[in-house]
Amino acid sequence: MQEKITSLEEAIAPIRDGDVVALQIMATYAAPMTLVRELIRQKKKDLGLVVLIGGIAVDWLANAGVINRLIGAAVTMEQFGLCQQYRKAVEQGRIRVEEISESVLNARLGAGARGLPFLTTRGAIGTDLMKENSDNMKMLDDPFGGMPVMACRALVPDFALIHAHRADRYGNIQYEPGARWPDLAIMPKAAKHVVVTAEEIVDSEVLRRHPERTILPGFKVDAVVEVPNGAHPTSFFPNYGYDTQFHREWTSVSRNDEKATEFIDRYIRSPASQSEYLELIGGEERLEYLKEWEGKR
Amino acid sequence: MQEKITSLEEAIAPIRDGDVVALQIMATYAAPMTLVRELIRQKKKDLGLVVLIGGIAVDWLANAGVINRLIGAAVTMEQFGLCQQYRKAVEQGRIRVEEISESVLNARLGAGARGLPFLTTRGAIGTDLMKENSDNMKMLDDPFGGMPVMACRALVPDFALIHAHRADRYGNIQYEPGARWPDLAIMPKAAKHVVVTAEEIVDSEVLRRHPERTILPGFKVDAVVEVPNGAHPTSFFPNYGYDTQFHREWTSVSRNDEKATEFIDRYIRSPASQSEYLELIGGEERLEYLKEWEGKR
Amino acid sequence: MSLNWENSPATADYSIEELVITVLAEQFNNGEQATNGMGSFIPVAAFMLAKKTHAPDLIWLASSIGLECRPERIPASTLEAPLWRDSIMYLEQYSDFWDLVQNNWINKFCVGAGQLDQYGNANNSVIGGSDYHRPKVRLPGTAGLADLCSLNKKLYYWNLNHSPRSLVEKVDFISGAGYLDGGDARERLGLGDGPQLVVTNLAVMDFHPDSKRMRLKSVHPGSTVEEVQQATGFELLIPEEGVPNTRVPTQAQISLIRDVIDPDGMRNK
Amino acid sequence: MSLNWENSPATADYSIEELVITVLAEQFNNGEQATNGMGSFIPVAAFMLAKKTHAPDLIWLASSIGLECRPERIPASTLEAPLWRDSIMYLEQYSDFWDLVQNNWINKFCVGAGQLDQYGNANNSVIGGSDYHRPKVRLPGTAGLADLCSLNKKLYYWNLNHSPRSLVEKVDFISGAGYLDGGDARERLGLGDGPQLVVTNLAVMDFHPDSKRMRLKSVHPGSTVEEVQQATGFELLIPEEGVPNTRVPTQAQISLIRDVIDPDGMRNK
Repeated sequence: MQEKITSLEEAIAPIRDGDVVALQIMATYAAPMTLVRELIRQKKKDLGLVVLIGGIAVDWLANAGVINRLIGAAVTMEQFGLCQQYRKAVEQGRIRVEEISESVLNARLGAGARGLPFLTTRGAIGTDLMKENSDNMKMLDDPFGGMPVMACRALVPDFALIHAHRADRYGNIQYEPGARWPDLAIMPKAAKHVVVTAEEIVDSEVLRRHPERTILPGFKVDAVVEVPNGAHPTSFFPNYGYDTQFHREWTSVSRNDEKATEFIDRYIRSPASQSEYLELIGGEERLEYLKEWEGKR
Repeated sequence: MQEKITSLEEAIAPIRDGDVVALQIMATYAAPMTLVRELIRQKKKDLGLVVLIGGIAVDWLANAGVINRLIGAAVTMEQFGLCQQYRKAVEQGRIRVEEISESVLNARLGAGARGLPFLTTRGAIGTDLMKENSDNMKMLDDPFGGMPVMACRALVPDFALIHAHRADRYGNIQYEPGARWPDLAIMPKAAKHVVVTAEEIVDSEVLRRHPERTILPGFKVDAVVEVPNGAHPTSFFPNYGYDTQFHREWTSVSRNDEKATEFIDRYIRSPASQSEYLELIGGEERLEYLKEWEGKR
Repeated sequence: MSLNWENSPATADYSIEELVITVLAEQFNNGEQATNGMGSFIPVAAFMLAKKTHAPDLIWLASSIGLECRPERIPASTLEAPLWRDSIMYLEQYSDFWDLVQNNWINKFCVGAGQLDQYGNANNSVIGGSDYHRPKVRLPGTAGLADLCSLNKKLYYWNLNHSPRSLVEKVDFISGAGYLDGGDARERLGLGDGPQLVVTNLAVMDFHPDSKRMRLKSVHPGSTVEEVQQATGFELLIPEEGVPNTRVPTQAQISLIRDVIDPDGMRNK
Repeated sequence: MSLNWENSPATADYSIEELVITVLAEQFNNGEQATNGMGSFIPVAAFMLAKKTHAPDLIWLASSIGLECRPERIPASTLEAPLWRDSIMYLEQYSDFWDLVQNNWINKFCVGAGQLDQYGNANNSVIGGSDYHRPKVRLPGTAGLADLCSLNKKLYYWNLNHSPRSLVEKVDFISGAGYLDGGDARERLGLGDGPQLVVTNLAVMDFHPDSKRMRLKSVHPGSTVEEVQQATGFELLIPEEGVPNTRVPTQAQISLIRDVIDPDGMRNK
C-alpha cells in the first residue's frame, strides 16, 4: 500500500497560492489548527477558504493575508464573539464573501463529492443569498410537475484539511463516535486532495477493530501527519475541550491589527514545531487541564 | 413521551390494501420477516412493495397474493437462486415490476426522505430502465452548463417495515455497527409511517450509552414490537446468520405452487405466534446453531 | 423538578433575560420537535424550562445534533459536546438532520437575528456600506437560518436589544425569509409557516394573519406601548382592543432558571 | 502466501472456473480500487487471488461494503457479513459508497450478466415474452449494474455458459449500458470507460477500440476459434494476426485457489 505519512511542511507544500481550501471547523469545534498555522508559516496567499462555520482559524488567516475569499455559512467564535480580523478584512474589501446557507453548502459539496453537476435544496429560497450567488444557485422547475427547487452548483475544493482521532500509515482515517458535522462528512469527499492530521498514527489492525469508525479510505487521502493536540485551541471530543483562556487571549487583541499580528508572530510564526507551540500555550499542565472538559463522562 | 409498543397484529393492521410498503431486505440479509408473515396472516392484498434487493420475503408475498407490484433493483436469494414464485407471478402478469437501479432507488427514496420533488443520479443513463420508467426518470439539463443528469421522482411509501437490534418504548431505534444498506438508512425516513420489530426492547438509558447507534428518532416511528429472532430466516448480524436449511426447504418446493402454498400454510398461517413459529423451525436448538454463524468473531 | 410550578405565584424578582426565557418556553409544547442554533443560551434555557414545567414531552434537538440531551446545566457553549450530553441519538448532519428538517419532522426553531423587519425578514449577514461586498458591518452570516426560514418552520425570534437599529422597516439583506413583502408573498414561493413571535427586552410581537405585519402582542411590565413604538424602526400594528402586559415569570420558573437550568448565568452573557 | 507464484510452472490440472478466475485476477492491479456485486464467487476468488499474487496492494471493496476485508476463505454468500470480515472500513451505503463510486474513486467492477450482446450491453432483467411486463423469463433485475455501467467503470464480465442464448446479437433489454449501438454511442451520452473483457468457459473477448464490437482475444486450450464462433449468437471480430490460446493457470495459482482461497469450492456453485 502507498504510505501517506509525511511532515507538516510536506503535507501543506502542494497547496498553491489561489487554491480553494476546505477547512473542517464549527466555531470552536474540531479544526485542524496545526495545518492552519502551517498555511500561515508557509506564507500561502490568495486562498479561497470553504468553511461551514468558521472560527478563530478564519481570523488568523485573515490577519496573515492568507485568504482573499471565503465560501461559507457563517464565521464566529460563538461565545467568544465575532472574528474581528476577518470582519475588518471583509469590510475593507480584502476578503470577498460568498455567503451560502448550510443546506446550500451541503448541496454544493455533496454534488462535488458525488461527481454530479449540482444538487438541490428547498432551503434559502426567497433570501438575498440567491441574488448575490446567482452563478451558483438557480431555481429549477421539477420535471415531474411539483415544487421548484434550488439547484446548487458542485463545489470541488482543491484541498480539504481535516483533523481526526487516528489514522494508519496508509491514510485510512478514523473518527470517534460523537457529533459529526457536515464539514467532516462531505468536504474531504468533495476535494481533489485531502490532508489529515491525526491525534495518533496506529497500526491498521487497530482500525480493523472498529471499521464503522473509519470515515475516509486511504485511497482518498494524500497526506497524513501525526499531531497530538492538533485541534488546539478548538475542542476535540472526547480527547479535549476548547481552550477558553487562549480564545480570550486572542479576542483581547483581535480588534487591534498590530497586537493581533504580534499574537500570530508569537504563537504561529515563532515556534518551530508543534511541541514548541504546545509549550508556549502552557505545556503539559495546560493540556492536562483541557482534557477535563466540562461535562466529560 | 408517546408509547410506541404494540402487538404484531396492531402494528400491521393500519396497512390498507393497495398501500405502498417499503421493506428492509438485501437478498438473505436483515429483513423484518415476522412483519412479512403478519402481512400474509392479515390477508393484505394489492400492496406495492419497495425493495432494494428482495429475497425470500418477496417469494412468500407473491405466493400469498399480497403484492401486485414491485418497485426495486433486484429480487434474488443469491446463493439459493431465483425467487420462483415471484418470477412466475411476474411472467403471468400478476405482479407488475417497476425495475430501477440502486442509485435511482436511493435517489427516489432520498427525495422522499428530504421532502424534495426529485434527486439526481448519473447511473442508469442509456439503459432501457429509463424507457420503462419514463414517469419517474427524466433527463435534466444542468442549469450551470455541465453534464445532464437523470432526475428521479420522489418516492414516499405509505409504510416502511424495519427490523433492528433494540428499541425503547418511545420508538427510538438502534442498530449495531456493521453493514448498513441503503434500505435501512433511507426507507424509514422516506415513508409516511414506520413499523419496527426489535430483537429487544430496552430502557432508554441503554440507548443513551451509544447515541451514535440510534438510527431513527421515536417521533419518526409509529409502532414497535419486541420480536426476538424477528429476522429469521434472514441473517441479523452480529446476532445470528441466515438459515441455510430453511432457505433450501423453501427452494425445494418453490417451483411448485401447491407445495409452496403448503409451506406457507405450515410456517406462516398455522403458528399463532412468533414463539410457535420458532418452535416449528427447530426451536432453541436451531436458534443456538444460527448464532454460531460462519466467520463470527 | 418537584417544584410546584403549576400553582406557583408570579414574582417581581426577575431579569429581562428571565422574562424572555419564560415567554419563549411557553411556545414549546409536548409532542413537538424543536431545535436551536449556536450562540443560543436564551432558547436553550427556554427549551430546558419548558421540559421541566409544562412540556416534559417536548422533543428538543440541541443545536441540530443531540436529541433529547440532558445537560446538567447550560454549559459555556451551545455548539459543543457538553450541551448534548446523554443524548438518545446524535443526528448525523449531512443526511439525518437535513432530511428530518427539510421534511418538517423538526418544525420549530428559536433563533436570534441582527436585524428583523416589519415582515419578520431576518438579517445576520451585512449592514450598510456601499454594496454587499463592502459592508459597513459584516455580521457572522446566515449559517442555517436561511434554510430553516424557508423550510416551513415556525420561527421564534428573541432580541435583547429592542431598538430602531435592530427592528427596522426593511432589513439591509434577507438572510432568512420571513413574510418577504407581506401578504401572501411567502406563500406564493411555496414557503410554509414562518415567523410566529418576536420576544424582546421590551415587548412581545406577533404577525397579523393577513398583512403579515408585525403586531404588538404584549408589553413587558415597566414599558408602555408608546415606548415600544419609539424603540421600533417601523410602525407596529397595535390591536384596537388594547395591549396587555406580558405575563411575568412565576417564582417556580425563576427558581428553576437560577438554581437548576442556568446556575452559571450563561443567559446573561 | 509464501508460495513461489512468480516462477510457478503452468499446469494442465485446472477446471474452467479456475481458468476464468486466473484470467480475471490478472486484470486487477496494485493501486486500483475494485468491487463486486452479489452472487459473485468468481470475482471474489479473482480479487483474492490477485491480492495473494501480483497485486497485494489492490484495494478490494467487498460487495460495496467491506474495504480491504480479509475473509479466511470464500464464505457461502458474497452478500453477507462473513465476506467483509476484518474490513478496515464499512462504507456507509447511501452516501459513502455512492459518492465514491459516482466520483469514480472505485473504478473497476467485475460482474456477471444473463445476456451480453456484441457491444457489451448487459441484460439481467427480462428475456422474451410479449412485452416488458409479460416476459418469458423474469431475471433477478439490474441491482447496481445499471449504475456501475453508466458511471465510467471498467467492466469485467464472466460467463460460464458461453452459448448463443447468453451471448446475443442484441440484448432483449439493456439493464447495463455497454457501448450501446457501438462506435461513439456510449461516449456521446457522456459515459466513460465501459466493458473491457468478457471471460467465458470457452474464450476471452475484448472490444474493438473503434467499432466497440466484441473481439476474440484468446481461446481456452481445448476450444477452437470455430467452436467459439458457433457458440456465440453474433459474429465475433477475429484478429487477422490470429488468436492465441488463453494462458493456463500456474500450479501456484491453482494451489492458492484450492487450498487457501476457496477450499469449500464455492466457485463451482
